[in-house]
Amino acid sequence: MSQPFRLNRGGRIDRHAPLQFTFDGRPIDAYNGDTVASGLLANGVTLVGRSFKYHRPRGIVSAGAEDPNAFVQLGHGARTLPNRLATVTPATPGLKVRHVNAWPSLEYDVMSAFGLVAPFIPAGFYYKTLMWPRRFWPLYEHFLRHAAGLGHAPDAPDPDRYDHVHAHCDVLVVGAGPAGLAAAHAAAHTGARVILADEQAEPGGILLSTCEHVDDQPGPNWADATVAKLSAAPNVTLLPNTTAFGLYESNLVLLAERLITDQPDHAGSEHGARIWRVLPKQIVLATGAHERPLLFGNNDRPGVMLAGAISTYVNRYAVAPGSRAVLFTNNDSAYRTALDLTDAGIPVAAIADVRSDPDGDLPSEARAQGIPVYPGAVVRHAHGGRRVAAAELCSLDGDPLGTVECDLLGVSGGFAPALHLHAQARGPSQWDPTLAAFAPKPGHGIHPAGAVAGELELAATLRQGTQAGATAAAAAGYSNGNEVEAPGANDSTQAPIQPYWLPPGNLARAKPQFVDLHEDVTLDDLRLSLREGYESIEHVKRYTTLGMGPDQGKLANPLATGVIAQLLGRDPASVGTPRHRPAYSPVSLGAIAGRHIGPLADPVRVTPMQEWHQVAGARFENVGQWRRAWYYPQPGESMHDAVARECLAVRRRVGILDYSTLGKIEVTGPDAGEFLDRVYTNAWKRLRPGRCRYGLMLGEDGMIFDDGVTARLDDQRYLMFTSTANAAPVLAWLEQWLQTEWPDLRVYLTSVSEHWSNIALAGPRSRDVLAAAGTDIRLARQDFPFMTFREGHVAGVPARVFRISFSGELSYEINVPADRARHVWEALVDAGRPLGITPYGTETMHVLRAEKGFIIVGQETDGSVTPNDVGLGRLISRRKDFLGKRSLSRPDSVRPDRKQLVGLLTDDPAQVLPEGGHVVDAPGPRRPLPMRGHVTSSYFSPVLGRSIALAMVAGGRATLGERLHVATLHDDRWLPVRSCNPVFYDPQGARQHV
Amino acid sequence: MLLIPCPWCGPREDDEFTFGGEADIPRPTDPDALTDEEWADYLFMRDNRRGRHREQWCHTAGCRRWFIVERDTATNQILGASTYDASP
Amino acid sequence: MSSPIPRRSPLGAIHSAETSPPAGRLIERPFLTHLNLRLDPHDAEALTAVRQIVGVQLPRTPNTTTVTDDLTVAWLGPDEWLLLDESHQSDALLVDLQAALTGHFASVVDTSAGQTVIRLSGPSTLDVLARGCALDLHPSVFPPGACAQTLLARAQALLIAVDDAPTIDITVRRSFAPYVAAWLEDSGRDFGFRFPTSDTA
Amino acid sequence: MQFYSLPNLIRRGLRGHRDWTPAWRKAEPKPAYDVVIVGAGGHGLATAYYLAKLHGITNVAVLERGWLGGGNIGRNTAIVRSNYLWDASAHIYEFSLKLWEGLSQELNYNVMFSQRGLLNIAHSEQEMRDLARRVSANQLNGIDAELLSNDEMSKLVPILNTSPDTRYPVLGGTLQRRGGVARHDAVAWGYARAADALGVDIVENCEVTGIRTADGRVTSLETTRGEIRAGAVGLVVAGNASVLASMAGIRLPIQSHPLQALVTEPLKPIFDPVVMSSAVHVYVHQTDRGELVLGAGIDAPVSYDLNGNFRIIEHVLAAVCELFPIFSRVRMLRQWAGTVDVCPDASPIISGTPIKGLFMNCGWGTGGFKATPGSGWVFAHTLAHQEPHPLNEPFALDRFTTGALIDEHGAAAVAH
Ligand SMILES: Cc1cc2nc3c(=O)[nH]c(=O)nc-3n(C[C@H](O)[C@H](O)[C@H](O)COP(=O)(O)OP(=O)(O)OC[C@H]3O[C@@H](n4cnc5c(N)ncnc54)[C@H](O)[C@@H]3O)c2cc1C
Ligand SMILES: NC(=O)c1ccc[n+]([C@@H]2O[C@H](COP(=O)([O-])OP(=O)(O)OC[C@H]3O[C@@H](n4cnc5c(N)ncnc54)[C@H](O)[C@@H]3O)[C@@H](O)[C@H]2O)c1
Ligand SMILES: Cc1cc2nc3c(=O)[nH]c(=O)nc-3n(C[C@H](O)[C@H](O)[C@H](O)COP(=O)(O)O)c2cc1C
Ligand SMILES: [Zn+2]
Repeated sequence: MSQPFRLNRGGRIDRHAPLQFTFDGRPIDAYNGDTVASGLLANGVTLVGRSFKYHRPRGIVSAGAEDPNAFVQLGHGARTLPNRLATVTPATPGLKVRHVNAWPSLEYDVMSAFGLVAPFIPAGFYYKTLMWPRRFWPLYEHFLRHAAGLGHAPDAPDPDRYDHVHAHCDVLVVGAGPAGLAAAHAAAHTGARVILADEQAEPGGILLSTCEHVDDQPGPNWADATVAKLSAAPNVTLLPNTTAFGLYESNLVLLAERLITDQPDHAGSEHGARIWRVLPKQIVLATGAHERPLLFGNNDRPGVMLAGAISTYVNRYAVAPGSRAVLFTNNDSAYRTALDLTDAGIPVAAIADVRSDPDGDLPSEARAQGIPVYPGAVVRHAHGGRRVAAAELCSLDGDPLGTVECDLLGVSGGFAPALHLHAQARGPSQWDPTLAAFAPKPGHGIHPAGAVAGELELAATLRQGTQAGATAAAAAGYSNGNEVEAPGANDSTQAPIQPYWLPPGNLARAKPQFVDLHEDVTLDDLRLSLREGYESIEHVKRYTTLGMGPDQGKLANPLATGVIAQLLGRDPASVGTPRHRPAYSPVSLGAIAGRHIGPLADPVRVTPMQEWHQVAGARFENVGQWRRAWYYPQPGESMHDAVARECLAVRRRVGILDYSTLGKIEVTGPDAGEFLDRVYTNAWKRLRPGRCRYGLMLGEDGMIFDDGVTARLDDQRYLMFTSTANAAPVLAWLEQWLQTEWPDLRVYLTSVSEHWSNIALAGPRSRDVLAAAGTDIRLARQDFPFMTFREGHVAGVPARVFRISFSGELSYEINVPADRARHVWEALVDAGRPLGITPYGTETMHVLRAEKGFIIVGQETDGSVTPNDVGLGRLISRRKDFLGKRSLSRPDSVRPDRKQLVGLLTDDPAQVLPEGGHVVDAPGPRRPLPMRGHVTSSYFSPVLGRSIALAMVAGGRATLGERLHVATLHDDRWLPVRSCNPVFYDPQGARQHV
Repeated sequence: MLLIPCPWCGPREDDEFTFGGEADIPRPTDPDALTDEEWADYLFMRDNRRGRHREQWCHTAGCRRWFIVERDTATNQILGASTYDASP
Repeated sequence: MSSPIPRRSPLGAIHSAETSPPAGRLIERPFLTHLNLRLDPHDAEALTAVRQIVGVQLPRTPNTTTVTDDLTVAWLGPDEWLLLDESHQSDALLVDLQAALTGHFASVVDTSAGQTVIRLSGPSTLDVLARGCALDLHPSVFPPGACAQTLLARAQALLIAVDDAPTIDITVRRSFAPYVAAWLEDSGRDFGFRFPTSDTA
Repeated sequence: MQFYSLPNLIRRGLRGHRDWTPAWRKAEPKPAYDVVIVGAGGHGLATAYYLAKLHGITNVAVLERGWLGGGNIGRNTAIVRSNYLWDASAHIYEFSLKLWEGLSQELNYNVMFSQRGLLNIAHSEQEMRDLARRVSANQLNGIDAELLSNDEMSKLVPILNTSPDTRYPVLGGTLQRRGGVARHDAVAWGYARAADALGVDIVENCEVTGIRTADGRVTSLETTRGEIRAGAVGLVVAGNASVLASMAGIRLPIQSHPLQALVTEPLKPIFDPVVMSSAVHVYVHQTDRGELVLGAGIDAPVSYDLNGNFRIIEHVLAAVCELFPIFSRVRMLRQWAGTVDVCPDASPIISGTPIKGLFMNCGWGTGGFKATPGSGWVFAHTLAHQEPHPLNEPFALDRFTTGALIDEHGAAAVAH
């Protein structure tokens, strides 16, 4: 038989749907409905991994998301999924499962040698050694790095896509066990919008694992029926396979839905996962509880399992996790497991119960079945290597009670509510002595129900769930929930647990006893940590790495709290647990990124002329979100050639530039002029309609924030241009002042950046081009002088034309509605063709403006530059206040040795200075070497036939003509330069006035 | 994620908003009359309170209005919101 | 007085194509007249003047619209509205409003070429939008006639609930339109939404 | 102090590690100290250590409201570098980096300082210029810095998406080979242990609730464990700087913001250097345990709340997946936040105050971990001499009055 440990009846698996997956290449037969873990167990595979530090053999411990051991690698190549839990991964046909963290094989792992030196590498050993010789650290580290880590990252980009959904509801129920199902049912009944999420493929929670009845039917049947009702209700969204991994402030809950395609080998490009971002009005938390492991020697051997998990494998998956069992418990629930095992024909050789007198219904029944029960007994030690072989029992006083052979050792140390989500949002919890665990305090926006609230009886759980659902719906405004009757179940009573943390007396010496199986944190490690003063639970965590693994200590932390409390002789409530944080279960980065990758990573903004630029062969540059034409190389041209050609075309004939990305703000109202006076350094009220002016805007710290031209459209309307990058920030800044500080000013601001496209014609022939394209605007110099604007038509399209210039040439900036801009652009290009019109990009624009010494905010300036520093002191009005003015008279703002804008000319005219290169008085080997400033812009100027550069140099303006040196970046050379006036071309500004 | 109560649009997620820092820092009417210290106090010094904090927000992706929110900076609990002219 | 020059919408030819029902329709509504109106809501005279021209009251309740046959007025802020006019009389409306508001503290600005409207309609509309919009668009919260400025994925957008098909009109800035369209296409793919062509030539 | 070494580890290991003693005593507060440091973060503990070690001032207490090292030192992404733009910053961070290079030996505590190299990516022409400017300044300041092309970046981190048609194309970048990371908690513990051994009292669970002054001079501190008199007080409380300063009636140019970080599950080694991109607010490295540690930019609003902010994480991870496509299937294990004290110029304040005997060391914002040794060193000097060391003179509080800011936002941009 291919599945020797498959029980021949029962279970929720589909025996008609067999399938095969592989584990380390070995074929594993299983059924639809199996997890990888149940499939492995059915085939007798119990060794599934090696531990993180000591590489000890490890097996399956649980049947859920809390497993500390069962990490495997799924698939390979681009679709591989590292560190997945076998216990929650559905078995699918052809799935390739591999172990992690062992080499060359799981059976024979060379690193298990660490086990031999374990006594010398306790928690934090690396803090005490590996320090000498100092230069060996990289070597030690190399070794540590390769020993650590678990699975392997994929080796190629992710072929999957990930979906994101925003959802709103009245009641979100997390967990679809009996409590959650009852809650969802009650809440849905009121008409409230309900979302019910459960991380498992099948709703039902613990009902799927036990043989209990609800409303007189087997638990699973009741769950199925309830699910059917819920799925039929239009106001309910049922989300199986969906983990709530984070609860944030404002009650934002994050769910990760595992789609069927979240398998390494699926084909196609469907979604790998879906993130739900839920903003519920109310939350019902029905996440159940995690069973607590117990301490004894070798408690990590494969075959040592949580008792509840054994029941799950037997009842839900029809798998016998072993052939002869011993159980070790401090509460009644393990007896249920004993009965389940017996029912399935698996002998239970012994139950060691910490309690001296276990006499509830369940223990009595177990005794009646003839199972040997050892009261007041514990497991001292587990024998066996790659699998548990026997359990050594003894009394609490340490008296041996015999060694019982077994290959399965079920443990149950009680139950700790899965309050992770509640705690993530700093919801308050309290120590519940009857549970010996923390339980959430209700209120704080959540309604806990069932095991998470500390309720371990089924009938009470169902009542509590129903109540929580109704209460939550009522709190969300739906008040008829009390009509729903709670489903019924047998009221059973369980005897209280007897907390068992630290094995008493000599028992504690058995070695090793693992508190955190994933991180290989032992009882001795906790002792060492406390001994060395790392006493706070957060110190213990960080020093020993307790709970820091991929399982986040779901099993370990509740145990550690009790153990530490006992070691310190303190109340567990005062010890606490390490802070809970998202994610409850890990979530892939791609799923969190969602659609915002690849083409949808971030909006790419383009102008109406984009396709024209593409056809014309433009290369593009990212400027913020904008994609702008950078230069237009012709076949065979380098960037340098293309830019030189474009520059000369503008200087000699005419060029055309798409400058649509500039910000444009209409400033309207009777106080518009006053407003501009306050936000710009210069004066605006007296600007005549039809005229333009260049303005500088400062932060209140006096530093240049933005610059641009503003035109007065008419008496009460101005049009402000901002730099591309600052379009949004400037508008926000202006609105803030207007609304919060000067609400008395009657001014309205409206962004028209996108309505108007801006086409710049520049060069001596630009007037001719504009005329040829057809315009009703009179273009003669006296009719339309420099720094004015006219309204009219260009190429048949309504236009605002500005005679302003960023190149120093005769120039028109033609604003036309964006929906007809392409037409106008083409008309201008056509009209200009006989005149040699040349499209130019941002690079040429930069060269041209640098030849004129015009600054670019963000290139010449860096947030520490005043108007005076860049030689624009004349724009500072003395007669009025404006934003930032006061800062200009602070002591540091008036230092004579501030960095100032100068030009730099290299001795070698062919030498283009490196941008960013630093300027010094005299080169030398001394470090640090005093620096005078740095090169902000540097180009080869085709019209001048030589290189030019702009630089910010300390006290620069006072020392024009001085000999300075610029450092190269790569080859340790010094380039001799002379400082000069930063206007290299047409210093009188004659050309723009023609 | 904060839900910011826009006095006009109601609670919206915080990425629709721009945070504008502490409220109630009026711009001096005559900056030139201030000492450097007084100007620095206006410009840079902040209460940065842990606890009740009055602050400015703008519903940037919504109605573009600036308004004042009171929030406990220790817990991020929102305590209230008001408009500049107090009459939405 | 429409211009003889052909206009281009940011989504080009896409607007003319439709997907067959029942999945839904995803179309561009290009070349509507978009006017941004600012005025002091306490200026009763100005409000009346506007109503006489547009035929409806300016909505004063935040996040609502008022509608006539070919005109929708959306609340954008306490003193700001968007007029969306389908009658292609853009210049006339602009000129009339400007004339009527002379002497008032008010502003009327044409933003028609700077934005466009994408219409999404059909039973899956809200599912598609939920992929990138954080607002609760459930009809009980966002019924026809409601509007909201918000974020759609990483773009600002004005959503208007048109009818209970449901139909939602999404007004976006011109340079963001290709991104929003691509985003809607991607999100709508699972629901059968598709722009059949994307030859924006 | 018990000496940490391999032989000692083995010797004690043979006896079951039973005779290790506490790394630091659980000191009870005395009524008075020569110097009281408030805040047992990295900077506070380092200050105490250097006061005792270099200045012979051992009657010192470090008061900590919670458990030591639980502030930002315990929650930062542990990046260490010195490639700052402005001279004043470059000098203090480089001084600090030199201390890092011998710190494990100095403290006899392995802080696992790992100089795995640190890359900054440029995604635009302007960023490229800014990085070139910084490299040039670094080189002349004697700090190792290299400007790299796209190709060179790709060679150092082959998994980085350097293809030209990504949303955030990698145009080039910089490399500081001496940059890297350290084991953050160990730094706090190492300084605590070394300071304790020199006689410093480290008092945990002792929150300072008030500052008393007389005649313009600090006299004592009110704490949850009683009043403690002090000759001099150093406030080193990072995100809580304004709260403490307000107890003395001082306003600071500081705003406290949450800063987010996260780790993934552990993986076998994928890449070595630290990679940072300021344009998309991403920094990432792989720790010795194998997790990827990722950091983000600050949350915009002022807040002292330590809960994580998922939106920031969404943004960061989108950028990360765009830059490192193979990380898409790796999973986030845990995310958290710290409260960072941000100055308008992104530079710290290490300074006296208008109150005699009261000194501040704060404003390190998103980037003070790397400065821990240097900051402690200069602050100890400042407290011992009651005047600043030349290295921290530019970082005085009065720069906000004169306007002599040290604006590390601009060209340096990257904050960590
Ligand atoms: C997510 C994140 C990532 C970061 N990444 C980096 C990085 O990669 N590189 C880098 O260089 N820097 C980084 N930083 C910044 C760095 O962590 C800090 O600048 C630095 O740690 C601050 O100094 P500190 O260690 O002394 O502060 P903290 O560790 O915060 O110490 C301050 C201490 O003061 C205590 N305290 C506060 N109030 C009181 C009171 N009233 N009484 C007593 N005690 C009090 C606090 O409890 C705390 O322990 C990061 C920060 C964060 C949050
Ligand atoms: N001592 C005992 O015998 C004992 C112990 C535990 C439970 N029980 C029984 O089981 C009942 C528990 O019922 P219940 O409904 O409270 O718990 P449950 O365990 O039946 O259901 C919890 C459900 O929540 C899901 N879940 C947990 N965390 C989740 C997350 N973050 N996201 C999504 N889903 C998540 C789980 O998959 C599970 O289906 C008890 O009342 C009792 O009857 C008994
Ligand atoms: C560099 C670094 C690496 C970390 N690695 C892990 C890790 O591997 N596993 C883990 O659970 N947490 C890890 N953490 C996070 C801590 O567990 C913790 O969340 C963080 O220090 C903040 O503390 P808090 O969550 O208690 O508030 C790491 C933190 C840092 C700063
Ligand atoms: Zn609003």
